Amino acid sequence: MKLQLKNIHKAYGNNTVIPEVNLAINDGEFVVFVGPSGCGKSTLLRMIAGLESITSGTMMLNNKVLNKVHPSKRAVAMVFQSYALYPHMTVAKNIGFPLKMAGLSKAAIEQQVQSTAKSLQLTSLLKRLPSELSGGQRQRVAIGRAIVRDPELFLFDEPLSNLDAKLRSEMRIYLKQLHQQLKSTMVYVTHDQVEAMTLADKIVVLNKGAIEQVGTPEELYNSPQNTFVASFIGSPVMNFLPANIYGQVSRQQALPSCVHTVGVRPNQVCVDATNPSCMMTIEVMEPLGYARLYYGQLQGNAFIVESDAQYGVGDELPISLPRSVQHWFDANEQRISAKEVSHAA
Amino acid sequence: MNARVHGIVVWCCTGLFLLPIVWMFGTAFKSPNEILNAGASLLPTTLSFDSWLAVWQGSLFTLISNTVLVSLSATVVSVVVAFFAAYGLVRYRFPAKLDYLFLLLVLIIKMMPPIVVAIPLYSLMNQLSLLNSKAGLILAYQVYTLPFCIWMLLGFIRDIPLEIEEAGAMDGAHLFRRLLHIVFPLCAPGLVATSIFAMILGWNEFLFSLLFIHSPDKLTIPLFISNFMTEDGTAWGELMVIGIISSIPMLVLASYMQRYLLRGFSMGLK
Amino acid sequence: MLFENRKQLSTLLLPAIVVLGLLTAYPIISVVYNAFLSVDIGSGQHHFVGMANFAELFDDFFFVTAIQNTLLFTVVASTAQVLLGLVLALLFHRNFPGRRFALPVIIYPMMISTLVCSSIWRSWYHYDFGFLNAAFVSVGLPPQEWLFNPDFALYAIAIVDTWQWTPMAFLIILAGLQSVPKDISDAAMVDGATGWKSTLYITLPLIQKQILLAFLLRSIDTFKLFDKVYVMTGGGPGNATETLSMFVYKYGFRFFDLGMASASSLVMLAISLAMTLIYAKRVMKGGKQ
Amino acid sequence: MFRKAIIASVILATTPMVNASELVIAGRDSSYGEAMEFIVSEYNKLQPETKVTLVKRPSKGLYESLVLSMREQTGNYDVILMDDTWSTEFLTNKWLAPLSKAVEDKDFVQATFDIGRYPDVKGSAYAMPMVGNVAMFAWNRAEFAKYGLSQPTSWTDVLNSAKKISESSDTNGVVFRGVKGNPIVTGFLPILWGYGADVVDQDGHSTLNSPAAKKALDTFLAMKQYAPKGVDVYNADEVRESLQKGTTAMAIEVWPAWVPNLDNAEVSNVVGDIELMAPPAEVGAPAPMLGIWQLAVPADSDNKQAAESFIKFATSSAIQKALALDYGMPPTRNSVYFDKDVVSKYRWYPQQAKALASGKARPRIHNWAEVESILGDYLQLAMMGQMSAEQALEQAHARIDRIVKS
Repeated sequence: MKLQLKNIHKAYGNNTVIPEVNLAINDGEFVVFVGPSGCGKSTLLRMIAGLESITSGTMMLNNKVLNKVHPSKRAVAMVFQSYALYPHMTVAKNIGFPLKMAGLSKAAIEQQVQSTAKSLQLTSLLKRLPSELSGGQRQRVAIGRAIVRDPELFLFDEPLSNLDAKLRSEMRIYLKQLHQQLKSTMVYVTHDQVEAMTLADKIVVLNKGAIEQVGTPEELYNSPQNTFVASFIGSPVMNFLPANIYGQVSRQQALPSCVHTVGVRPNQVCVDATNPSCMMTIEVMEPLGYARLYYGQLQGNAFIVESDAQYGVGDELPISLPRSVQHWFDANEQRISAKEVSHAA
Repeated sequence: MNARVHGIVVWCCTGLFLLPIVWMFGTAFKSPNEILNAGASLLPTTLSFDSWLAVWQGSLFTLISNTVLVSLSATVVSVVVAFFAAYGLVRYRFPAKLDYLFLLLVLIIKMMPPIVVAIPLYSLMNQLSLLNSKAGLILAYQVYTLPFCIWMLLGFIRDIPLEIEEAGAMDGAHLFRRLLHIVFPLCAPGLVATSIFAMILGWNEFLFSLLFIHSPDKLTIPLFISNFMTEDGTAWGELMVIGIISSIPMLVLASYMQRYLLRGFSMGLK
Repeated sequence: MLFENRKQLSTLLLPAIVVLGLLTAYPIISVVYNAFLSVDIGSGQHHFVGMANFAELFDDFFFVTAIQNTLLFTVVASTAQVLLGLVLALLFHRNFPGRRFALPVIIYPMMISTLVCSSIWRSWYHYDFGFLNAAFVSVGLPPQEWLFNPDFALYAIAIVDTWQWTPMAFLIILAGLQSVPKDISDAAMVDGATGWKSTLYITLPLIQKQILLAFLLRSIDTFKLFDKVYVMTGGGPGNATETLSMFVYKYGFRFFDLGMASASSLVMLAISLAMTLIYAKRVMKGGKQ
Repeated sequence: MFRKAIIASVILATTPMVNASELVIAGRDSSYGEAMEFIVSEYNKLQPETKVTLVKRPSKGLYESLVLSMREQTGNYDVILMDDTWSTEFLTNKWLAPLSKAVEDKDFVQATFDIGRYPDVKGSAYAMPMVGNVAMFAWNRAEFAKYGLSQPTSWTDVLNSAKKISESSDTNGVVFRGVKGNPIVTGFLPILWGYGADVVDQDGHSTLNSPAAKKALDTFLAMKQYAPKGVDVYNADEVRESLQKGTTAMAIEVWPAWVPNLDNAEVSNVVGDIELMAPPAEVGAPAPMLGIWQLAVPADSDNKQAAESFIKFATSSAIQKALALDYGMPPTRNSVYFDKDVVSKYRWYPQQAKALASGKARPRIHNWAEVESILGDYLQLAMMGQMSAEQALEQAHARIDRIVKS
């Protein structure tokens, strides 16, 4: 186990930010912390970095307690949202800075900076100042500065949020390649679930300072533990219907009584002109190219359908809701697994 | 506004600002008789070096080197001490708003009329055996320069994004290396401006120098300047010459330092 | 975590505390203490007189005038200096041919000894032989009474102070401008803000702290106005240019009346503190995690 | 110069050798500084073993430096140069060391020497007079002749002559120092005294509310209309300028040290025209104001003996003669005043000696500076017309009475 967080608690005075977090991260894993803003994901990351103190609990890296270790001694590298490049240093100096701090010789620094720059395609930019670089170039310099000294752990704090969409997806792939290449442990914070899904080996969904669920992207997508995770993961957002309304709009036998809410992902709703279970008036339509998104209401509940069927605004969309892809949640918004239901039945 | 028009506008403003200085230089090269009947003339009709010869004397070099030594040392001490203090005040959390209290106290020191400080300070200096010593004068100047420098530097340090320092910490730089490699260079424009002001304060300081120093070989320039304005009258030519001579070292310093001032880095986010 | 180490903090602050404490603790205490005493400088004898020193001060019509003069001067001179400094800084923020040479020139007045500077202007203001009146007459304007017109003398001195110290406001604001990220003003340009609009809405708020700092430092200094009055008018004509510092000087150094000098200093401190606290507070704020 | 060369040999015979020591002298800058420098160099010829350091303080800084240094007993200075108005304060604070009987010399103009005695004129000497300034009255004989006026003998005469000259020509009638503070007071004192009034009486009570003082001030204020424009900010510079340029016919208060160049055609348009005399009196005999610069030894000096020997040397007649001739320093010794080399250079010296002998010192009170400043403030207000003469005197009287320390 690479990094272990035991009973981590963080408070500023009387203001609790993170009530308690327990988490283990394995060697070589790409872990993504995801959650809405203010969920404590950045605070958690900064505690791992050592930029925030830990109010109580234990943090261990390679089985050594990290709590009181100064950030400069943690062998943890971090890429900041703003990149935090040193504006007065050239690219080469920026990348070489951690090595200089580690006390390497000039020749060694030069050599490592060169090889890092080469791998990041920065060689031609080495003499420039950060202000003379584009956003993507700055991003690569920031990454270069992080990888140059081969740290135990990489931390990324929303590193792609300042890039435009195209660059962002390029960088995403690049980061994934980097991880496969370096095989090092990375912790990545984002509020963007697409980034989380595409990058992570393991996603940690945080809400109000607590972990809602930990799992692989597929696990989270297929069996979200609660409505929060269900709504946060996957795009467009999962549809939720109260159990009684669900009964009316689907032609299904009665649901188990413990089911409170039923969730259906928009792409799993069938458009079925021949045998619809209900009709939805299309209020808004968004073409995606390969499919369309239809927005409407089912008995007063907002509902989204993704389908390649061709309908227009104002049309009645015939839909049927299959049983196999439903997610059931109880009154506490917790998942009810099919096993539990059948067991109860 | 295109660059050319812009340049012309600025140079015109500069010229207006410069008029009294032109007059100063003109008067320094006028003969005493021409000074008497100067009127609206700025420049001398014939160059006269009478005033320069009258000012030029052996002790001038000692005076200038004393002044350079004292004001430069006072500046270095102030800027370094203030840099640390301002950094601490900006970045660290204090209990019970002690930081504001400290800053306010510093401000009060800056507000004190030097004259009332001078009398008790004289006793203090006497007890510390620092009267009539350059070290004592350098120390005494801290009363003016240190509060000033602390307040000046606050803003410049605050402007450095925290993330850059955090990055420094992550890259392995402990406090003092961070200060040296990151905060210090990034504050350069502010430090330069602050040093220039502190230097000027020391350079033109009159009162403490008058009271605390009595050996002629330790005196500073401002006392020498006052020699040319006496009850017997003002020696205009000489006064202007010493005005020029005493301002040249500062001008050279400022011209040298201005590139740091105008450099400045984009510390923006994008 | 970076900024929670108390030991580090004390290391940072200790030098300043030691230097300032050593140099000013005794003077400050003695000023506060002496303000309520009658002190005989020769024998060192003193006795408590309560508020008598203050009563004496406020009973003095010259002192009250000095307060008014000083406040007026502070407001006029510091405002003029900051505004002018701001305009110059904005002009210098953009490059132009010869900027490297213009900058030292524009800050030159500040480098000139105050004694010399005041003398230059005293000569310029001379009614019969001064440069200004000669220039006025040569372009057909009537000569002005600059320094011996009691209604103008204070402004005449404010002009001199503005000439000498605008460079300070200018440098502070320029240094502030230099640290404004270029991309922000570029972004404003892209957003369609034209020159002065982008200045007004984008640039000025970003250098607000520096402007306030310039105001703060200049108003403290102008409030202490002394040398120029001393050289140029001696507080006259009448009491037109009498300032608080002249009072403190008179009591402190001409009469060596420490009680009265301390009392008038305290009044000065109280006023300047009240005056600057508003922007001092705003300069102090912000910057922590 | 030949004369300077022989001084040393003359004095060599008269001054006893003292042991090698170090003397620090607090003096003034400008002409006083040059004069002192000369004395020091002459002294060193005589006493090469003694290292003498001359500290030239600016004229507005000497007093402050002295007070602080003697108050803290730093022992910084062994010899100080001081204005006679400071001596009461220095003496009552016991900051000065008494001099030995050996310094007494009948050759000194009595009034100038007695000013340095404490506690009264019978006490021992604490200071020796180095420069014998006395405020003179200046009038332009040529200008007076033009209008058939004769030498003024009373302040009323002065006022009438001023009126006459002003009204009949571009020349201003009279000039004085009108700038706030010490100058306007010393400009006014000759008139005040001329009317038999004074600032404080023997017991140190203000007497400014006397009818005589009121008359004096009325006369003084009346003179403003015959004075140059802006006289309210005039100081020594301007007074001298108006006299030498010939733009003004009279000056109420002229210190001889200001005008060594009256007869120097390079800078003066009135060569031979200006007469200096003891100021006129309205009642009784004239009482010219003394402005003596004294040399004294601070009580905290460690070299009192050497210091006294230096003071004696500095006030010797040979030195005084050289100072008078080369530096325009008015002497304090009768022998120098009537020396024929000196008189041939300064034709008004016999007049000056007479004025000096009958001279009057400014009030011997502890805090003259403060009294002077208060009076100066109110005089200026009256001069500016912001207050009537009566009000100004009344208010000055009230405040001075309250603060005066005798």
